[in-house]
This record gives sequence, C-alpha cells and structure tokens, in this order.
Amino acid sequence: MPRELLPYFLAMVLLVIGLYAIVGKKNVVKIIIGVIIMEYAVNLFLVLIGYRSGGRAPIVTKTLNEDPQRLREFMQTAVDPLPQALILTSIVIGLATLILMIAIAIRVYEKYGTFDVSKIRKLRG
Amino acid sequence: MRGMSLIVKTVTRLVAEFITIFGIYIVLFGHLTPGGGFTGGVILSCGFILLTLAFGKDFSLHVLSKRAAGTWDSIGALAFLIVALVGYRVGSFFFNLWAEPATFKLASAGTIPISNIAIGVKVGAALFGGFMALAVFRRGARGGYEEDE
Amino acid sequence: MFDTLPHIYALICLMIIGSVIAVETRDLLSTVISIGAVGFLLSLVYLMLGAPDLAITQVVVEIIVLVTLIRLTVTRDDTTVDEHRDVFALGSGLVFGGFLLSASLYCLQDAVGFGRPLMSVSQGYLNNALEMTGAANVVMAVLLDFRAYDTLGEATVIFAAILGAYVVLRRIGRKHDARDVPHS
Amino acid sequence: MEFSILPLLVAIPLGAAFILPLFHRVKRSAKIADFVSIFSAGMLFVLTLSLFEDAREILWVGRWSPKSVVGISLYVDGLSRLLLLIINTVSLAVVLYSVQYMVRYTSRILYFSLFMLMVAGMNGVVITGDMFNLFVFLEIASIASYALVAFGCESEELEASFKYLILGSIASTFVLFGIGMLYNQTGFLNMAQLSEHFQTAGVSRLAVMAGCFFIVGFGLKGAMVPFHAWLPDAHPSAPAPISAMLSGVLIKALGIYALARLFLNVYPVSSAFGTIMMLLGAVSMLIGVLMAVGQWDFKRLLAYHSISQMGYVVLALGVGMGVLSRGGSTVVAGLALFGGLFHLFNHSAFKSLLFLSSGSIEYATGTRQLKEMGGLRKRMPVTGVCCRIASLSIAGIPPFNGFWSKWIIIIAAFLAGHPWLGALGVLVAFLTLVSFVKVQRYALDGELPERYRNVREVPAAMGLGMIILALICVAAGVLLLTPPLKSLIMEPARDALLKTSEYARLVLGG
Repeated sequence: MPRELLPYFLAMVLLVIGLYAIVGKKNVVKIIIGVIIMEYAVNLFLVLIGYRSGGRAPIVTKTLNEDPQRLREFMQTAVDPLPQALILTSIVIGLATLILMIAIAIRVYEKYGTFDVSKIRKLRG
Repeated sequence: MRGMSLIVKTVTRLVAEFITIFGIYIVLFGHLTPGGGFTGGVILSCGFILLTLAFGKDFSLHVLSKRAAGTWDSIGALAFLIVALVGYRVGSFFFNLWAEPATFKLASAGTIPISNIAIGVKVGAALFGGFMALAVFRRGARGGYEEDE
Repeated sequence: MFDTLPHIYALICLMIIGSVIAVETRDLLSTVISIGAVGFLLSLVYLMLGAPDLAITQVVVEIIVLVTLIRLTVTRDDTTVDEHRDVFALGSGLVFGGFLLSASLYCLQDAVGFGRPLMSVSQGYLNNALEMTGAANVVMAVLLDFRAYDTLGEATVIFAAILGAYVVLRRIGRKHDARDVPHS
Repeated sequence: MEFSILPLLVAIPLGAAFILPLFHRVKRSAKIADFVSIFSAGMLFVLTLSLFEDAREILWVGRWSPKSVVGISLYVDGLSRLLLLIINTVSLAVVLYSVQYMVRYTSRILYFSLFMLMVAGMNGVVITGDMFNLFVFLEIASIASYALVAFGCESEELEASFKYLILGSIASTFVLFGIGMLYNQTGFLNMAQLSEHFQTAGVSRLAVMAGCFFIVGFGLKGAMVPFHAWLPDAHPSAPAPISAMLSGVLIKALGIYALARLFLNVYPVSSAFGTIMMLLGAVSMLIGVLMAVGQWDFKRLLAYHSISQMGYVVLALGVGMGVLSRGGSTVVAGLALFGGLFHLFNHSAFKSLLFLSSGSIEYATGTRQLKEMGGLRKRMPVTGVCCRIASLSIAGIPPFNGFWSKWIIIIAAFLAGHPWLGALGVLVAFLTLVSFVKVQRYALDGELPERYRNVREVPAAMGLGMIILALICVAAGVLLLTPPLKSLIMEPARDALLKTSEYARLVLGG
C-alpha cells in the first residue's frame, strides 16, 4: 500500500474496532462506546479526505485579503472546506444520537436493572 | 444534586461568566473566525451544565427553567426556518439576501450571522434541556418531562 | 511535501490504541475516560489538518459526551464489567473485521491520495466565498450559505433528539387506567 | 420569478413540528395539536397532488446552481412523485387515525411533533438530489422514529427502540462512509454530477466498495434479511399508527427508494449489484414469510410479512437491473421495475391498513394475541371489513391490488430468465395466503369469547383513516393499471428508473 493511503486504512481500522465493540460486547455502555468510535472513524476519514498539502485553514484574514498575490496562493493551498462542513453536521448528528441513546439506556437500566444485553430480552427472537 | 464544595462554587462563579461571554463571542463572530452557531451554542450549554454541577439543579433551573429551554429551542429553530423561507422573496429557498463581498465586520455576510444566532440559541437551549432531563431523571421519582393533563 | 504526516500517524495510532483500551477494559469509568482521550486526540488531528472549527467543536462536544456518559455509568455503584470472553463473538468479529480490512486494502488502492483532494466542487467555494457570501470563514460560508439546507436538517436532528429524550424520559407513557375499560 | 413548491414539502411539517412544543403547557393543547397536524398533513397531501401537473421540477437551493457554484438540488421526477404520494397519503390517514388512538397515551404534543419531523425527514429524502442531504434527512426520519418506537415507555418498547437505534446508527455510519468514499473518488456530492462522472470516467474499485457500504447501510434501514434483526421488534412495539408509518412508508423511503435511486440512476447499472439485490430480495421473501407463518402475535406477524413483501420489491428491482445491464429487452426490464414500484405502492396501502386494524382490535380488546381473539367481525364491522380487504390484498386474491403487482413481478422474473425466482414468488405468495387465512380465522371469524361481548366498534375518526386506505386498496388494483392514472403516476415512475442515465442530463441540463 502506498504511504499516502495509509491514513485512510487506519480510519478503517478504527471503524472495525467500533463495529467489534457493538457486535461482540454484551454491555450497554460498551455498545454505546462502539457507536462513538464508529462516529470518530467516519469523521476522521472525512477530514483526511479533505486535507491538502500545505494545510492552511480555510479562513481568510483581513491582512490576507488586502494582498491579491497571497490571496491567490491561499486559494491554491487551503484545505477543502466541504468535508469540514460535512463533519460539523456529522458531529452534531452524532451528539444528537448519543443523547437519545443515553436517555433510552438509562430507561432500559431502570426497567431491567442491568447493563447486560444478554439479560435484556423480553422480546422473543 | 445539592452542589459541591465552596471552592468549586467560587471558581465556578468566576469561570461561568467567561464561558458565557466566550460562547456569545463564538456565535457572533462565527462568519469571521473559527466557530459558529453550533459550537457557540454547545459552549453556552456547557456553561449552564457547569452551573448545574456546581450549584445543584435547583439553581440553574432558576436561571433557565426547563420549560423556557424548550421554548427557546423551538424559537431558535423557527427563526432559522424563517431565514430559510426569506429566500422565497427571490423565488428560492435559502437565498442569502444582503450578501456582499467580505468587509470583515460583525454586520456583514448577509443572513449568515442571523442564522448563527438562531442556531446558537437553539442548540444552547436544546442541549441544556436535554442535559437537565437526563440529570433530573431518577428511579421512582417524578421527573423527566412533565406530563400534560 | 508530507511535512505533518508523522504527527498524524502517531495521533491516529494513539487513537486506535485508546479505542482498544476503551473497548477491552473492565472498568466502565476507565472506558469512558479513554473514549474522552480518543476524542481529544481527534480534535488534535483536526487542528493539524487545518480545521480549527472542527477542533473547537470536537472539544466542547466531547465535554458534553463525557458528562452524559458519566451520568449513565454512575447509575450504578459498581462500575466493573464481569463478563467472560465470548470466544464466538471474538472469532466472528476477527473474521468479519479481517474481511472488511482486506477488502478496503484492495479497494483503497484506487483512492485519491492523502494530501491532494480533487476538489471538483469545493475549489469554487474557496474562490468565490469571499465575493459571493461575504463570510471570511469559508467553512461557515459552506455551512450556512452554499449548503444551508443541510444545516437546517442538522438543527432539526438536534431538535428531534431532544424531543425524543423528553419522550423517552417521561414517567408514564400509557394511561393505564384507560386501558381496561374500552371507550372511557 | 418562479415560485417552487418543493421546499414547502419540507418546510410545512418542520414548521408544524417546531411550533407544537410551544403549546406544551397551554390549555386545550390537545385540540391545538390535532388541528395543526391534520392541517399540515392535509396541506402536504394537496401540495403533492398539485405536483402532478408538471413533468419535472428542479430547484437549486439558494440559487447555487452549476452556473455559479454548485449547491444542493431538489429534484422531483416520476419516482419521487410516486413516493411523495405514498408518504403523504398514508400520513394523512394515519394522522386522522392517531387523533383518537393516541388518547390512550400521554404527551400528545410531543407525539405529533415527532410525527411531523418523521414526515419531514421522509419528504426530504425523497425530493433531494444530493447524497449528503439525503443522509441528513434520513437521520431526521430515523431519530424521530427511534423515539416514536419507545413512545409507550414500557420495557419491551425501550428494548426494541434501543436495538433499532444501535443498528440504525451502524447503518448511518456506513452510509456516511460510502459518501466519503464517493467524495474522495469524484469530488462531487450531487447525484447528477456523480452519475455524469461515472458515465465518463467509469466506476473505480473504491466506488464499488462505497456501493457495498450503501447496500449494508440502506439495507439495514430497509430491513433486508441479513440486516433485518431490528424490524420484528421495533415495528410491533410502536403505537399502531407509528407501526403503520414505519412498515408502510419509512422502510420504503429510507431503504428501497435510496437503493433504487443509487443503483439505477447514480451508478451505471451493473449486473453485480443487480445480482446482489436479487439475492437479498429472494432471501428476504423466503425468510420473512417462514418466520411469519409461525407467529401468533398479530403485529409481529405483520412485521415479518413486511420483510417478505419488501423482498418482492427488491427482487423486482434486481431483476430489472440484471436485464438492463445485459442490454436485454427494455420491455422486460420495464415490466419488472413497474411491478416492483406497483408493489411498493400497494404494500404501503395494505400494510398500513393491516397495522391500523390491528391497532383498532388492540384498542377495543386490549390484546394482540390471535389465539385470544375471535368473532370480532360481528362486534366491529368496519374494522372487520377493512382488515379483510387488506388481508385479501396482501394474500394476492385476484381483484385486489396485491394480486396484480405480485403477478407482474412473477411474470417479469420468468421472462427475464429466472424461472426459479418466479417459482419462489409463487411459493411465497401461497405461504402468505396461508398465514392470512389464519389471521382471518382466529381474529375475525369463529366464536366470540365471553369477555369481548361488550366490545364496541372504534370511534369514527379511526374508522375514517382505515376507510381511506381500504378504498385505495380496492381502487388501486384497477385504476393504476388503466390509462389516466397509469400514465400519470406509474409510468413516469418506471421511466425514471428505466432511463438510467437520463437522470444526470435532466438535472444538469434543465
């Protein structure tokens, strides 16, 4: 694998760890942690996609704006702003899902008295 | 929750104001510097959460009741929707009226600061309300969102 | 040209180690703390990859995540997990994960390399944001002008989740007295 | 200055959802909630009907079109229009039904607010022309549905909702990962631009992997068989109107529609994806119906039938893709796609009706177990007739709509050279019939148990919701297959999928 593709692969590794925590673990908290890790993995993947060598933040300052030469240079080296907007949305969605998930988990604990999902099964198969 | 020790309360009293001011700054200057409505809203709600942790839930509910949090949540969301519908003036959805080349001033960039404020209010109130609902909930106690009727 | 790469590799590897610890440790509080550490490492990655907006957001969101997760774990006094290793789950996880990773190893070779994105659309955002929207922060220009409709959706997601939390945390969902008597 | 009504399809339910919580502690909040939600559902229905005037409609949100800088596009073609019709018709009937049914639950305001958010999310998914926007609206609809499944706050409901939430977030992550891969490969997010890029540059390996991620993600949302674990728990646990929405509309808008749009319009039609869809469909059909036959819980039985019937739709799409990718006859491909879409429509009508009638029975008798029911036809004539019509439809008895769509799918499978799949379709149809004969015998016919002597018919508002859907079940079989409505509703929907690469040209050119 070329060296410049390794970061993407590492993000995939993170995804697999999260998936393993969700599928393989029996504890509700561990499952929630797995969901969080998966969200981190996808956000990491998106930010890696948007990176451009040079890595300037896509924010124009006033001094930069007054110098057309440097402004042009900025436009050629600033990182991709679109994935950043996507990640911001994705972080918010992750947070929203997490709050709802924790609310449900607290209620489930109250009803069943355990965090062990193998004991939380009143529903048949 | 009854609140924490005197040291924590004193430090919180000092810090909470700064957190709030920082949150407002992040919301207002979102179109010029890093940050924006969502980030600022989260910081605002963090300030409230800090107050709750230090002084107990009664104090912070006195500052912003859960019902008021729900109301501001709705108002912020509606304000953002109205910004979106303003675009109908030119026959589109979400049109940035008053857009002009960057002037690096607070009142620039058309509808973007307005949207930022709406989102900031919305997110701050929503997260605070959600946190309080989670914090207040106890086994067997009356809590959660109040039932109607 | 790959000036920042060693840091990024190190940070991502630390994230992976932190996640493994979070998944495998037996104490739930340690799990929560490690996931917090992973989140802060992620915000460092954002900072180094030229995304200060995301770094700030990640840090503050991480605080809320940690507070609510601790609220969940301290629901009970003893926070250790007493689970035996499930060999079947471990085995199937390894097989499936190995499959996914080898597939990605094969397919990622077509990927556009790290550090030189295509930017078919977003170069236009960078070039025109200052003139057309007036926002100096191009990420905000994308978020609240070029793709503001997404942001409306995002605000709605938070709204829905908080309403959902209110709904789930109600004490009484059904009116039980009305249930036995039809047409009360 | 043209005035596009597309944003209103999202803005009206969103506005209703945002306004409702303001009235939470007001006196007469229940009346306000009823009024606002019936009004907005009615408005949406009327708007949807008015969309049928024009051939197609496109709107670039914020005027960011390819002429300057590309933004998000809203695009409505025949397929979106069919889905909009399904969503808004069923939601109108369900809102009418909920007004009376939800008397048994607390927090009416929150219920209707979440309901409107779910409708807004589904409308948004169906009208959008942008991958990431599709993801965002998919999340709105999903999150609202997670909360609605747990609306009763009983332990089973919370458990089902938790399971649904976890699997749903796996699905979202996979979809977002796929979007990231596509963005890496092409630099576009707009579906039309993606499609154009694939036509000129071809599909790379990473894009194929993104396609597999989409199949996992949308397959989870649409509950196809290897990914179906949440559905039999979540759909029965929700309040009956929500079960009707979830089974009747949600899995179609979030799962099937997205898959159809992606693999027929965005990706170039490929035989590999066609085969995968065909296999998923066939397995879902068989496993779903086999699990359903042994069920005695009425709503759980219906939930398993949803998996099985969605299998027909996916099978039809897969058969159509297979024929198109081989360059085979467009008549056969068109027949398969037509059958699939027609079954999609029919399933939403009869499955929502079945869930609503199971809700009526539960409302009147308090039970969901078939063994405890009996003879309810005499005590509840409206529910009985509606339930019978829907059962005949789903079982595929000739004059009703379910028969025609299954028939078309089976014929198309034979014509496309898959006789085994056709035979499987016949077998599954037979097993469905058996299963619903059981429902009829135990619930509606037979001896009326002593404790149900005083059971009365449900109130008129609930009856009205069911009657609307029953009329659709009766009429659709004939009306949608004959010219005026066929050429207005069904054929544009089929053509949108059949003319695969037209999509990009129509969006970017117009």
